[in-house]
Amino acid sequence: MNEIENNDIDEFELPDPRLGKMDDVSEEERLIVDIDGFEGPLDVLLTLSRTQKVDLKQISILDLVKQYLEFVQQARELRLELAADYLVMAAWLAYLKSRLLLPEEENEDELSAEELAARLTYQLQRLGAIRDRAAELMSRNQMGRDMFARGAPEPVIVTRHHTYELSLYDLLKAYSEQKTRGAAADIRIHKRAVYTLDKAIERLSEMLGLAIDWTDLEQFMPSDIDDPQIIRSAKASMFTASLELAKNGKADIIQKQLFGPLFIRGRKQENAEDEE
Amino acid sequence: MEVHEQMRICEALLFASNRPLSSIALAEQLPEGSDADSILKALQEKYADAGVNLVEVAGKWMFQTAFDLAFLLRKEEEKERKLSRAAIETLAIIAYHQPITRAEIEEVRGVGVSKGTLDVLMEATWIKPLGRRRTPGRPMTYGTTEDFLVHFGLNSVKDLPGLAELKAAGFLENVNTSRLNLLSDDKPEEEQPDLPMDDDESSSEEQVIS
Amino acid sequence: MEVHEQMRICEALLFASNRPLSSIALAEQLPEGSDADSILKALQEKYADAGVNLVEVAGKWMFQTAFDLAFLLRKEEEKERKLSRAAIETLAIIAYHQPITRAEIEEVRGVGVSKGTLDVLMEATWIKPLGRRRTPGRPMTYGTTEDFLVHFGLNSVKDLPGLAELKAAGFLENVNTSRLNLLSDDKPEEEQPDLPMDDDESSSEEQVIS
Repeated sequence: MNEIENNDIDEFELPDPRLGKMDDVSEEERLIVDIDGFEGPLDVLLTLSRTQKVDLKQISILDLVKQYLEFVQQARELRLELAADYLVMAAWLAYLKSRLLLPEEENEDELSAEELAARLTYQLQRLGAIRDRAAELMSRNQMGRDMFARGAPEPVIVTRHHTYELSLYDLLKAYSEQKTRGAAADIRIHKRAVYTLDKAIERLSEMLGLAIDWTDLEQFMPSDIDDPQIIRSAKASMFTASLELAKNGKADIIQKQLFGPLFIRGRKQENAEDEE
Repeated sequence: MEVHEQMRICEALLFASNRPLSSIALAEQLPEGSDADSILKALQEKYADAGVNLVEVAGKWMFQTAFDLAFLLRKEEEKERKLSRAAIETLAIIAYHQPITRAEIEEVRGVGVSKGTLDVLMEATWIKPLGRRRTPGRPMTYGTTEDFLVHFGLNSVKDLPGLAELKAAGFLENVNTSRLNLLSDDKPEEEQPDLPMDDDESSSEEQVIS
Repeated sequence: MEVHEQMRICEALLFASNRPLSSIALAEQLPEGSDADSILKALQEKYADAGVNLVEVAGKWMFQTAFDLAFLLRKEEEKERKLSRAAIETLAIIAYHQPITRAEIEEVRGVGVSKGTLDVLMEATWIKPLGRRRTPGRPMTYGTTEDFLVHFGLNSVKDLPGLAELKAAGFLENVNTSRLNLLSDDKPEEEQPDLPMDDDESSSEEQVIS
């Protein structure tokens, strides 16, 4: 009958979810279904036990289970969205109820129905106790409500002086290390063995005056050196010198084939003068 | 230095601060050999009947207005913090159980703790993280702050109302979160397998000192 | 209401207020017919000898730390700090080469010297500007202070061990000291050709005296 009535209620006209009245229980036993106001299934159970004025120490778990299941049933009838944990609790309580009603089976690995009930009772009592303490705490004198601290505290002005810890040893060590590093960084670049361009030009100019015809550049290479590094350097310098002389109009260069020998010949003095 | 002058120094320092000061900190400002505690007692007596009182709170000392004059001042600043029921309950659980993890708070309340709840309490500077539990997952633990003690006029968390009764009833024993719901059939003796909790006592001690 | 109670009220209001209060504002909180001014005078007298005084500022009243105790609220804190490696090295170079310009320090170190490094050494009162070099750009020269000597227990910067002594003491491992160009005593003349330095000797002397 309840069911029919409730279904007739237009959901949108529900002024308040507190409509779920249990008409078959007395006024003080009536649980107001206010799912929003509850803080989870334990809270519902605790509230139920308190509205029923059940002493949790002697709580009749079966009564509590029955009421919780009714509460959940009602909430569903009102089509209130019940969070999953309410339903899990309902399932667990239904299981507990059946365990309590059925003769206990001997099972070493499982908690007995009594132990399960005791565990639930413990949790409810613990929550109830902490809730009482919370109320007590909030009823204490509170700063900013019942007592006030200095409104205009005078701040302590802290002036920080920095002292630096450094020993003479640290100082000398730093200096020495710096010096060591400085010495290591003092790189001496060894004079590289080179046959300078100036030298090459000088040599080439001199020798070109002696050679009248085309002459292989190789012929002008200094013969008094045997350091391969200097030979390489001399080759490069002699080649550059030949280019330099050709550029200045003092020599002609000819190469007949790719990678072939370079032939060089001094220009006639008159030619040079003509050009001027 | 005579006692009167030492009292003046403590008076000035305590008046200038809106936070409690430890007798050790005060002693530092007094001449060597001064008995800061007796000076503070004398000062407390001097102000016992005044509009401001010297109170011992959070293990330290501070001046605050007399309780009976609160009605005058409430008009001045009407900004009482309105905490949700969830926040108040969570605060109480943290205060009595600290250090406690979020999962344990949820276990006691039988419902999830929204992040906002801890945030509100943290913003009010009433709770603070106390470090991570040395258990798998290394969950963060929470505890109350000095501000919490000052706000509620407590000298230490040991002075929380009804603490002894809760302890005697076994309600402050380690909260078991090893099972996710009541359906688990763990034997009770197996309920606390892996929680080498930081010692409750020592953490209370810490708070008093800090 | 007796005077004592009225005094308590004013006391609490003034204590908790975050700004000075006028006698009119205080009178509003007192029973009708109360003489706020005389209450304030009585309160002022009560606190005349205390660590805090009731003072009238711009026609309003407030509690204030007694003038003779104001020093309590000014704390000097000594904070120990560590010098950076760059700072230690710079200090050592200045000590050995003073007077020396920043550019010269950079040359010796082979890396730039930030102004912050010199500032830190200046703040530590270990170095000071010694005046400007009479060269283009007139760069500032730096040298060590008396505090520096006191800190390191030296009579004079000349007491700093020379290179040979550093080597003998094992500071300069694997370094050919003859190649180091640092100390005045073994500094080859031509290495500082273009630095018309203020006379090294005289500045050290000055430092001992100053």
